[in-house]
Amino acid sequence: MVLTVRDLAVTRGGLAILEGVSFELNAGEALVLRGPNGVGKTTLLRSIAGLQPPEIGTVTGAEDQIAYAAHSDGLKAMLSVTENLTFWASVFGLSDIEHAIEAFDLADLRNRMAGTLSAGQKRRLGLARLMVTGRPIWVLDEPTVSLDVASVALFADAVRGHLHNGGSALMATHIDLGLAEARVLDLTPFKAAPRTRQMDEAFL
Amino acid sequence: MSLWEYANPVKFIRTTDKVLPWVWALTGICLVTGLVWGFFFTPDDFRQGSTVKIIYIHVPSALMAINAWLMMLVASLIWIVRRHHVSALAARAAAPVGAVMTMIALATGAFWGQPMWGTWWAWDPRLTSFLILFLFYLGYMALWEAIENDDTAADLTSILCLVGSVFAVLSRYAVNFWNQGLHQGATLSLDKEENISDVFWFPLLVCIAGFVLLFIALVFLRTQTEIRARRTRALLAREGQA
Amino acid sequence: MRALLARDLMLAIRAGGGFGLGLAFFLIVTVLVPFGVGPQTDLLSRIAPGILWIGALLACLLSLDRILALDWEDGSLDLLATAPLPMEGIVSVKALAHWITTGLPLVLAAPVLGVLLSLPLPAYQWVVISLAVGTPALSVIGTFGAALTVGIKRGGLLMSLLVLPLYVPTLIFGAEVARRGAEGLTVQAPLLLLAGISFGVIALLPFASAAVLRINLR
Amino acid sequence: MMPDLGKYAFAVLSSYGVTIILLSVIVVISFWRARKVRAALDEIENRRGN
Repeated sequence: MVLTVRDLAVTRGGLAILEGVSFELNAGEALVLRGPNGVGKTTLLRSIAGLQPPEIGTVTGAEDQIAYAAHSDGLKAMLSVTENLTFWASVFGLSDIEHAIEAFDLADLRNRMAGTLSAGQKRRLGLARLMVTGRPIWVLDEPTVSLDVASVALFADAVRGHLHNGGSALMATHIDLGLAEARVLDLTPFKAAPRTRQMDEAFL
Repeated sequence: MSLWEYANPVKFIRTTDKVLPWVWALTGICLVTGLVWGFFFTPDDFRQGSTVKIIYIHVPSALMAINAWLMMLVASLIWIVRRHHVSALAARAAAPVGAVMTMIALATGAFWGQPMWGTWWAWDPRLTSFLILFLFYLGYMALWEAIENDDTAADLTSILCLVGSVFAVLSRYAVNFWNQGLHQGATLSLDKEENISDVFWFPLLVCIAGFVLLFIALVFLRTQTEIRARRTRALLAREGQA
Repeated sequence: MRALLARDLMLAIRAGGGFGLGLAFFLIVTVLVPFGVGPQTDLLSRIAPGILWIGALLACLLSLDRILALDWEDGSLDLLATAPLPMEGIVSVKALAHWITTGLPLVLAAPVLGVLLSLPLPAYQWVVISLAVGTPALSVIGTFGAALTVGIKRGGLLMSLLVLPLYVPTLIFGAEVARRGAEGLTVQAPLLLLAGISFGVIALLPFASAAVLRINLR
Repeated sequence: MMPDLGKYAFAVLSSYGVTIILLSVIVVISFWRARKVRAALDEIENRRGN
C-alpha cells in the first residue's frame, strides 16, 4: 500500500501555508512530520485524510485506507471503554477489539465510562481506536499529547507492530518516539511564499 | 468574448462603474415619473377610491420581492456550478434589497387591506407567502453574516437558497390549500390586459420599470462593495502573513 | 450504520435529555396554553389539534442542535467522515435517531396531552397519525438546519431562524389533517400531501445535508 | 396641487411614505457602506503602493 503525495499545497483561513509537499509512504514505513507551530502539520494531515480538499496537488492511495486521529479522540463520555471501541470497530465493519485493549493496556479500564478516564487514559483509548479500524495507513496528529513515558513506549510498540504487519504511519509530532526506523520530514522548507489562496487570487 | 468574462471581479467593477450612472439616472427618471404620474394624475377607481394609487408601489415591490429571490437562486446555481465569485457576492448583495422589497409589499398591502377588507393583516395565502419569503430572506442574510470563511459562507448560503426555493414553492402551495383568501387575482396577466384599464396600466408599467432599474442599480453597487470588501480582506490577510 | 444508530440511541438513554427533554417541553407547552387562553373547554378543544402540533414542532426544534453539535465538538464527526460510511447515510441515521428519541415519544404522548386540552374524540387517531407521518419530516429538515449551523458557535438561534420557514408546509398539512379529523371532515388530501412531503424530504434532503456537512468539515 | 384622496388619504399617504422611507434607507445604507469599504481598500492599496 503506497501513499503518494504530489506537489501538495494547503491553505488555512484563506492563506497558503504549505506548498510543493511531495513524499511517498510505503507499506511498513513510518514518516514523522516536523516543524514549528503553525507551519501547517494539522492542515496537511487533514488534506491527506480527505477532510479538506487540497489547494493544488494530489494525494493517491489514501481512499478508504486511512485511519485518522486528531487532537480530539471522538470518545463518548457516557460509553464505556469497550463500548467506544466496539462502536468504532463496527463502523469499520470489524468486531475484534481485544488486541487493541491489550496493546494499550486498557484491560483494567474496560468497563469504566470514558468520561471518567484521565486525559492520558483517554488518549490511549483514542489511539487504541486506530487498531480496531483495520486500516493500513495511520495518520496521526500529535498522538503523544498527555501520554506519560510508559504510554509513549506502548504507543511506539503499537506503531512498530503495525508497521511490521505491513501497515504504515504518518505522524506529526515533536517528541522522540524511539522509532529508529522512522523517516523524518521537516516541513519548514515547504512554507508557502506569501500569497493568498487561489480562490482569492481573483480579487488581487 | 463570452458573458462569463464579466464574472471577473475587476472586469465587473470596471464595467458596472461605466454603466451605473446611467442606470441610476434611468432609475430616477422612471421612479419619479411613474410615482408622480400615479399619485397625482390618475383617476380614482370607482370601487376602491383613491387606494388604487397604492398599486403603483405595491405591485412593483411585490414583483421585485419574488424576482430578487429568483435572481439569488440563479446566482447561487452559477456559483455552485461555475464557482464565479461575483455570482455568490451578487446573491449576497441582492438579499437585503429583496428583503426591503418584501417589507414594502407587506406594509403597503396592510395599508391597502385596512380600508378595503377592514383588517391590517389577514392570513391570506398571498400575504402569508410573503411573510414566509421575508423569513427566508432573514435566514439567508443571517447565515451569510454568521460564517467567517467567505467561500464556506457562499457554499452554504447557495445550498440554503436552493433548498429554500423548493420549500418556498411548497409553502405557497400549502397556504393556498390552507386558506382560500381575500386577495384579488393577479392584476397583471398577458392574456387579459383588459382587467386593468390603460389609465392605470401605463403609469404602473413605468413604476415597474423604475423598481427593476432600482434593483439592478442597488445590486451592482452592493456587489461592487462586496467585491471591494473581499479584496480588502484578502490584502489584509496577505499583509498579516508577510 | 446500525452501529451508529445503536450508539446514538444508547447515548440518548444514558445521557438523559434525549427522550426526556423534548417530552418535557411538549408537556410544558400544552400545560401553559390553557393558562394563556383561558379554561373554556369548547375553545380549547377547537384549538387542541393545532396546539399539539405546535408543541411537537417546538419540542423538535429545541433538540435539533444535539443532533450534530455534540459529535462535532468531540471530533467524532471528523472521524466518521473518514470512516467507510457515506455522509448521506450518516445524516440519515442521525435524523432517524433524532426521530426515535424525540419524534416517536411525542407521537405517543400526544393522545395523553390531548386529554388536557379536551381534544374531541374523533381527533385522537388523526392527531396521532398526522404526527406519526409528519414528525420524520421535521427530524430530516432539522438535520439539514443542524448541518448548516454546526460550525457556528451559539448557532442555536440562527438554526431556529433557518429551520422555521422550512417547517411551514409540514406544519400546515399536519395541523390540517388533525383539524379536519377533529371536525369529522375528510382528511385524505392533506394527509397525502403530508406524506408526500415526508417521503420527499427523506429521499432528497439528506443529499443537501451531506453536502453542507462536508463543506463545514473542511 | 395635492389630489383629493378622500377618506383613504391615510392609507395612500402612509403607503407612499413607508415606501419612500424604506427605499431611501436601503439606498443610503448601500452608498454609505460602498464609500466606507472603498476608503478602506484605497488606504490599503496606497500603503502597498508606497
